[in-house]
Amino acid sequence: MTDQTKIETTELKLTAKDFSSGLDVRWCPGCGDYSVLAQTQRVFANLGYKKHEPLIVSGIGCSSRFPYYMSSYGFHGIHGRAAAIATGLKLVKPDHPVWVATGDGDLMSIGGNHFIHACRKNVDLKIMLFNNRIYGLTKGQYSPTSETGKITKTSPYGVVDYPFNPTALALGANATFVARTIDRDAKHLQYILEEAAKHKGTAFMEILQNCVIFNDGAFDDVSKKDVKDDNILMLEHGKPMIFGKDADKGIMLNGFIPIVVNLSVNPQLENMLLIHDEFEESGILASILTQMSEKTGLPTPFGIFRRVNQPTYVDGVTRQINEVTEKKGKGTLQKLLNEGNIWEVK
Amino acid sequence: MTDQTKIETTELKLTAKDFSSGLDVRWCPGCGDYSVLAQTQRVFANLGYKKHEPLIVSGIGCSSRFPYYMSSYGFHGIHGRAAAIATGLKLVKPDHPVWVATGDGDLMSIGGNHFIHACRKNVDLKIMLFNNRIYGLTKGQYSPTSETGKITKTSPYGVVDYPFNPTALALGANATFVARTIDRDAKHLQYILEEAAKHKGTAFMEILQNCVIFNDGAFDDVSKKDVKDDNILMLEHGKPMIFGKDADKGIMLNGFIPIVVNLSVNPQLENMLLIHDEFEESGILASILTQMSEKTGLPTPFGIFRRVNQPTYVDGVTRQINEVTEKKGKGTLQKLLNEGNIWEVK
Amino acid sequence: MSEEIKQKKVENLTDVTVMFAGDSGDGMQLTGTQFSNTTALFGNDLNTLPDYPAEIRAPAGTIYGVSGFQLHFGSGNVNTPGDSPDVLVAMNPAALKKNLPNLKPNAMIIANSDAFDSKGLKLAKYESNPLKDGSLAGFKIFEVQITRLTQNALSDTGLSVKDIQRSKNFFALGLMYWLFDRPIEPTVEWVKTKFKKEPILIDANIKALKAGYYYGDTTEMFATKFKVESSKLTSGRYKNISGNEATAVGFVAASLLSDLPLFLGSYPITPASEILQYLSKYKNYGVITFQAEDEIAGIASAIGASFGGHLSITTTSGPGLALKTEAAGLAVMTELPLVIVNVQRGGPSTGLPTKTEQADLLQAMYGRNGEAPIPIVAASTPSDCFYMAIEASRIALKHMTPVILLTDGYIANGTEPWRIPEVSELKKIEVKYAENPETFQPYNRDENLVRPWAPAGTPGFEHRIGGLEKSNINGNVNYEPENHHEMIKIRAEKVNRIKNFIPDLEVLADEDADTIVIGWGGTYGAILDAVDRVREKGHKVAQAHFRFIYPFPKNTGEVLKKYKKVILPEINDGQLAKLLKAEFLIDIIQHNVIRGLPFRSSDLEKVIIENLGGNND
Amino acid sequence: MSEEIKQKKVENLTDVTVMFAGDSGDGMQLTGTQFSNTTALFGNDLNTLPDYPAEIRAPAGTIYGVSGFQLHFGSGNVNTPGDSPDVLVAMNPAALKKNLPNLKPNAMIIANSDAFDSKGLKLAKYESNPLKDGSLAGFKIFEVQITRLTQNALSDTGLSVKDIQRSKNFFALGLMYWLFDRPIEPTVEWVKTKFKKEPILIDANIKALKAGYYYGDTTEMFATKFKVESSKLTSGRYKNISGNEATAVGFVAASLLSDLPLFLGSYPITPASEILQYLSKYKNYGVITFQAEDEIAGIASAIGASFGGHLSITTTSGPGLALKTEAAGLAVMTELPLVIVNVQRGGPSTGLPTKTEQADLLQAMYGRNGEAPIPIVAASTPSDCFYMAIEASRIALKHMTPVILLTDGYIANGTEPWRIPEVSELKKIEVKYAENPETFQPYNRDENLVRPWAPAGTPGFEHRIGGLEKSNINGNVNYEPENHHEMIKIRAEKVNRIKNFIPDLEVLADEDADTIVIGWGGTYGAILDAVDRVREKGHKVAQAHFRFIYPFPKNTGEVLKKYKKVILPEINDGQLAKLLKAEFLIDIIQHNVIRGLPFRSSDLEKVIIENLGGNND
Ligand SMILES: Cc1ncc(C[n+]2csc(CCOP(=O)(O)OP(=O)(O)O)c2C)c(N)n1
Ligand SMILES: Cc1ncc(C[n+]2csc(CCOP(=O)(O)OP(=O)(O)O)c2C)c(N)n1
Ligand code: SF4
Ligand code: SF4
Ligand SMILES: [Mg+2]
Ligand SMILES: [Mg+2]
Repeated sequence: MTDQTKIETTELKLTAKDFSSGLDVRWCPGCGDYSVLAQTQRVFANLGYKKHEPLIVSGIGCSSRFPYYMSSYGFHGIHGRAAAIATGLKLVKPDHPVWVATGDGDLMSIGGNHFIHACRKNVDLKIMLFNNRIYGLTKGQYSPTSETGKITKTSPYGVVDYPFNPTALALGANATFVARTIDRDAKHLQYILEEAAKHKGTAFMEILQNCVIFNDGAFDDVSKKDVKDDNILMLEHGKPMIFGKDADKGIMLNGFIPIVVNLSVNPQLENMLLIHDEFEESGILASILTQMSEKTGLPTPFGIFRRVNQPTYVDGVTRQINEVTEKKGKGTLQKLLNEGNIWEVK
Repeated sequence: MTDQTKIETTELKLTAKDFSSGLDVRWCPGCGDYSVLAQTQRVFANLGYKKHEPLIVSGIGCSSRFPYYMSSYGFHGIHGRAAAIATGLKLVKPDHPVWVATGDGDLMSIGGNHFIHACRKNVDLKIMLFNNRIYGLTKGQYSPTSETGKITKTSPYGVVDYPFNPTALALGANATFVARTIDRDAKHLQYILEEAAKHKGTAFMEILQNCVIFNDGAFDDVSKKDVKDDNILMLEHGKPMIFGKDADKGIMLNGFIPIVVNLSVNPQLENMLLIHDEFEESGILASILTQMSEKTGLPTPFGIFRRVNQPTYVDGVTRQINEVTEKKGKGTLQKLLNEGNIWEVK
Repeated sequence: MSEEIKQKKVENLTDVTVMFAGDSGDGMQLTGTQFSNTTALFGNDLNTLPDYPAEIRAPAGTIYGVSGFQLHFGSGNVNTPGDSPDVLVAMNPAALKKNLPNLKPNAMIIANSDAFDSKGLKLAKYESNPLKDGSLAGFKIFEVQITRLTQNALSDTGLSVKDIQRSKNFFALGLMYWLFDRPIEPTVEWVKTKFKKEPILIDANIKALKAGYYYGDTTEMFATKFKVESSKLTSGRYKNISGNEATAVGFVAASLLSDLPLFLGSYPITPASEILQYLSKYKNYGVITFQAEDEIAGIASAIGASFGGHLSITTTSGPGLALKTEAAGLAVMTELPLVIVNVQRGGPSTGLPTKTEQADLLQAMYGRNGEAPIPIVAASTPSDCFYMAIEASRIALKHMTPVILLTDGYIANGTEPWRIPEVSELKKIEVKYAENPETFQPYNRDENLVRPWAPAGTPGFEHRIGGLEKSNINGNVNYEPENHHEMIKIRAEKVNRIKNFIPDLEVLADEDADTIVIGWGGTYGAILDAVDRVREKGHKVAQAHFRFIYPFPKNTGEVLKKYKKVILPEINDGQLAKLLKAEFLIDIIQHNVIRGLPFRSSDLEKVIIENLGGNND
Repeated sequence: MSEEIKQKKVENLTDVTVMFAGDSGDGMQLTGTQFSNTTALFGNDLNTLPDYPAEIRAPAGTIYGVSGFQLHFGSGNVNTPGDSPDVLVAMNPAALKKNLPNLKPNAMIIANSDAFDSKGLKLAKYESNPLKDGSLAGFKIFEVQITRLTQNALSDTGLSVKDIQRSKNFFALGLMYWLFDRPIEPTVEWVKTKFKKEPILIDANIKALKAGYYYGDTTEMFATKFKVESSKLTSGRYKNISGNEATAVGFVAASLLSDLPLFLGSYPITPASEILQYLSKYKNYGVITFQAEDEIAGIASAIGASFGGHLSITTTSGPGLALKTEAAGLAVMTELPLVIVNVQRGGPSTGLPTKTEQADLLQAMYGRNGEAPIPIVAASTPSDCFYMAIEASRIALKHMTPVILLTDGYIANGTEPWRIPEVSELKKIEVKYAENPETFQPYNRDENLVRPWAPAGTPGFEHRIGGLEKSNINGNVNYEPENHHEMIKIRAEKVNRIKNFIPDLEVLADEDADTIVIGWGGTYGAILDAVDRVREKGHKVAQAHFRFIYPFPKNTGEVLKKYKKVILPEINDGQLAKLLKAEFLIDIIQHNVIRGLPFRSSDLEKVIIENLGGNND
């Protein structure tokens, strides 16, 4: 970390608790946001961050209150603009991790444009999408990730829209790190947060998050103990895609279409299963994964869909500045006033 | 077409010329926009449209002047908002084809959000993206489709951004019709315009368009007579992917990666070539196609990447209104004033 | 509940202000709404002020998690939600703490004593139990074990303890019904419909309601019950309505009155979302509601729909209006009808999203690039929203212009009994279309400088419009200097001539008054009450309220110049004052208190009396 | 070009206005710029007005495709681009037709007669050839076969006919250099650098330039050449600079003066794009330019960068400012330093994108939700943009506030010779940071009500800010009524106190004058000239020009009240007039001509004299 005003900071590693701002947390009791907050605090401690290092930016929404509860620098922005604010901040603080806390309305409805541009440019933001498939803070209107047909305050006869598939959109915008996890699975959530932190480039994390008030149970299929193992495909790099309570189901491709095969019936198919490859450049494997969900009769993939290395936008900007400065010499006021077509009047 | 104020219209089929507004066209001599205008006029005539039928909406940019030159209803909007304006118009004029003329800045920079939402919802707009990879009207700044490294007025040391891949973004947003064509190939352009017109749902057309003033020659590789056949893959549904001046090169998949094979050397590979399937539901084949371009040592696909049927947003809205009206009876002022918890004071 | 009032003493009151307060999860808004509706049905005039935090369910027991619902009802006219409550229902210590400073001296406090345990007291930052420590001397305290009593009453319903606790607001409601002698039937009916799908909850809630009612009747605690005679309202059919509902219904009416289908393009935002929510239900009226991806798409889609011939509107609140300004300019340039509804909330920026304010007037006037005049109207009470929605639509359609309708959080959420008009009382909205395709020119104008409307898709009137400067008459793009000057003047004059079609400013004046109190928007009730009281004290004063703000009613200058003193209270830093000063060069005595709450009429009374040279003692 | 002036007659002039006009593709902007730069180097004071259509290359030969560059230079002070040209260079009939109405009587017209063929005449909608039909009586016409002469001169360059024709503007430029006795060397040098990579074009353009020059010298046609002595400019180093360049350089200077790196978040828009373009070159000054996806991201990123401790700015024009208003409110609430530059253009909506106007003042003042005061400053000439960029930055950093800097299309594109200040003439910008982490509170304030700045990432000062209402002092989210009222008043007073740090309004007054002419922004030169001429005619008058608009300079009321008449010309419908009237309740004589062009000082002269009761004959 380079900082003009470096002051002595303790060298002790901080704990999760150190990352709490101490302000009362104002989410509803039982809200999935609590878990994301707790895991983030833990992961920041694990990563050895100092308090002043991570910079956290959000938009507006229940989830966007996140920065208030962290002890680091926080900026609670305006609705939809978190990624844009964070981009400016990251450009001037290239050595600091810049995290974005945002909701499905904030990021994918009003903020959709900033989102896809932050992905495209590989700005190097860590984007946590709290996807509860509803507008929480405004009390229960449908969001761009709400399912077709859902009854909400603004869709008394059911939603007519088709929802966005957040991971698919991120890939379409060429995001270099795309992952999915869930509020209820603390360990997995921590894992994803950590890997995102380590990724150099924009990291997009879809975090399925239960809104107990306006969309309770939206993720029961993938979070309830008794059913979740049959509905989740836990992605592991280099491993064949196997799932199920008894790890007896696998994923194969039929053309471009993933299908489920029963390994206890057909054990021989085991070595024809799809092998997960996070680093697959083209993003096609990741695209195939985005198509999968309970609704298509397939398990919902959790984990890292894609992670590829590509120079970041911030690196590019910094490099260009350095190169030009090297070539032309650092500008001074004297130089500035001497540039151009100048003549003298006596 | 249902119209309250139906008046007598001639039953003669209109010609391309009938679709010209007669206003002087103010693009630069040699601009690719002229061809798109001419082909659109021809296609509208071919489709048997009446003048009042197609409704054309645009944003701001050179390309967005398009509606002024068409004799139908035209709306020259504000920068980036064409898709949003068109969505409102289409919702109230469901029987009219609504076309959007837009540029790479208009649609993919400031208008990115409206674009992805129009795709997601399958609103049933016909979106013509005039992609010249530059801001024309504001005189030559880079756009979100400009290549990395390009020198423009705002990138004197080269663009640092990675460009959007318009077809990939449209697919990420679940567009039901995605195609690419080019200003210079009048026949192909007409074909794409016609197919888009026939598609029920949002149709996205990326039209490569030469800006003679600020980005001349950007598409020479795929438009110059001598080289283009080796650089273009013309997609035809149901046909194997073969290209080259001598039709001697084919596309095969290696894993998820398309590769070029030489058929004159290995004629036996011909029946292992990828077969194009516009209707491939998942969009994975289309995604593979979006990854191809001269830059990756592959030909640039032209044609229809994807076309699938899905009820449109406008249909859904209309259907819901009809269903509720059927159930509850058409509202009247009397009914309106009688609704709710009413009591009487004598 | 037609039972006779038994042994208890009955006290007659002319008006009462009640505050229901508890946790955000305690259902206080529901309780208040039920009490209001029943009270309205009972025949009282009333006025309400829901007041809730921006968070959905802040942690239980904290002060910032307190949700309140204030209700003022009486046997006369009731114009405000009441300055200070006569009765506070406090479901927990935080609710007490938060509302105490605002209570009337000697007010009645009904406290759920079960919640005043050490945990509850600590969360509310009470050192000792205020119910016990004598700090509430000066109030009439009634400790009711609402938690336990509800538990007892519902123990045999089969519900869990936690679920039972959700019914305790019905207990409190029942008790209040008893105390103020209201029938419980309307709420019983409502519960039956609302929980149709969960019969167990019907049972529980009705039981709790009745338990509360009978508790009042049975216990010794309450020696007196109160009677508030019903108001002598003008005869007619009534409905208790909030400003947001009235706005929605008003636009549906405008659609029927103009014979044009309604299109709403909107993006949810507090406190405007409800208008979108209400309108999304009117599908059998042909209403299309488009929940857009953002505010810009909301207005842009409405402009598109207007081009297509619908009555088009967009609804939002402050920050959303800021986002719509560029597109509003497009509507000015294309001269299309459009109503922009702005339900004002506390600003700047995200500000106080759930609180009221009047600070978007200047934004509505000037928040666009270039000279882009847009007429502005403002509703003054919840039910006035109905009429102003119609008038805004009328101006938009008649004058081919965007119109801004301002309401505010207070009247949007607040309710009052509304005398429903007869169909015959509502004036048709005439819509004039372009008639002759031969002579049609999109920017040809009639005597009011209004251009003809030829909805997109109409055969024979094909034309093109947009945001670049237009040639007068033919509407083609035109960059010529003289044309631009002329068009700017025409657009301004077109709006100015709307003056000729709106009512004059109405003045309610005592003869010889040399002071006038003016206002606009949702402060109407508070000003009215204050002026009444000032008069009762023998002072002479005049009053006028702006519903049509831009252009100003024709007689505005004349009215204002007639008075030595002009007093203008606004819940902003003096926005209408600025407009009037610039226009008429008169001095104005401003009263600007910006607390996110409606004015207290007693405060206004003081201000007026002071300025009249009177004595407030 | 040190040759002696030969047999030709030489006429001395004190000032001349020249208009270069031709097709958008004819290179008129380049020609005008070259002539300006050479003229500046030559030592004349000057002022320019580029005037081009919104289209890039409208069809050749049409009126709306005409691009013009007007240039006024002289031996005295030159403050405006000239009311009407003395000399018109018309590359085609359309250029003649468009500019004829504005020429001075007896003006000189140098016409490319080759372009006056039947096709050219038809495109310009001329029935007959104006050069031949006597309709130009009253002008001095010089027909020059520029097309053919350029062709002849370049026939041996190996260029195609089409390419050769692109050099004809250099022929015209050469001829004008001869006519006004300017050296060709600066342009020769420029051509050499510009076309470094295409030597064939260096050769061609220099040949064409010289051919034009010698043509003037050789032909019998021009009997007279003109001499305009150089101006007596204050001694110093000079540079010909446009407002946009001066703005860019000003911010780099502000960055160096404040020792803070500069961040610009912007989205291209005419006529502001150039600032982004200029600044993108200053990489070795550490300037980060972020070309955002839209205007909202432009300002949002700048706010983020400001939170991170940079001197942050965003640049735009009218419609872009409309889009930034919501985020501007966030900057008000978070009290972060930020400069928003708005280069005003013709509105409303897309309006007249390439023309000038002053109609965004009220948007700048009020175009935000809630009470969101933002200081406003405005530059009055191209070079003043340099100073106002610095002053805007100074206010932003010193007072922790967003600031809006208004310029306009005319001064942004127009140029004038700028006396470059010495480093020592520029005052450092002091930046105060939060100092003690122990006592740090983000909304604690100093005596000017300014909160401390603790850039994100600084160890020990971790804190959180945002758009919800803040608690005074500690900055936590706060919904309390009294706090909100207090914070609104504090934010207003903080901006108000900036008064104490800006210069008083400077008045240039004749003794006994009872009329003052005031103005703001880019009308400065025209008003100055008009006032000067009015004085020359013996009238008494005072003048003052606002560079600091909000808050008004301390002495504003005092100054205005001293005069019987206050005349205020604005290129809008009376926006500053509204602000002054509301604030000081004084009447103002407005002059509002909104033609997309700067004022003609002769028009202003008339207006002033009329109001002085004088006679304009
Ligand atoms: C410009 C603007 N438009 C709308 C709003 C209202 N608003 C606040 S949060 C929100 C959506 C919240 O949904 P989401 O982002 O999914 O967050 P959640 O509350 O579900 O966590 C909306 C519409 C606003 N504050 N500002
Ligand atoms: C709100 C707003 N921002 C910016 C502009 C300026 N502007 C006009 S067109 C344009 C980009 C044009 O590029 P593109 O959409 O690619 O169209 P092209 O001219 O290349 O056809 C921009 C930035 C504007 N008119 N309005
Ligand atoms: S409303 Fe939903 S998302 Fe918001 S805090 Fe409550 S449970 Fe969480
Ligand atoms: S600038 Fe480019 S895109 Fe615009 S009209 Fe000219 S050639 Fe076409
Ligand atoms: Mg959500
Ligand atoms: Mg473009």
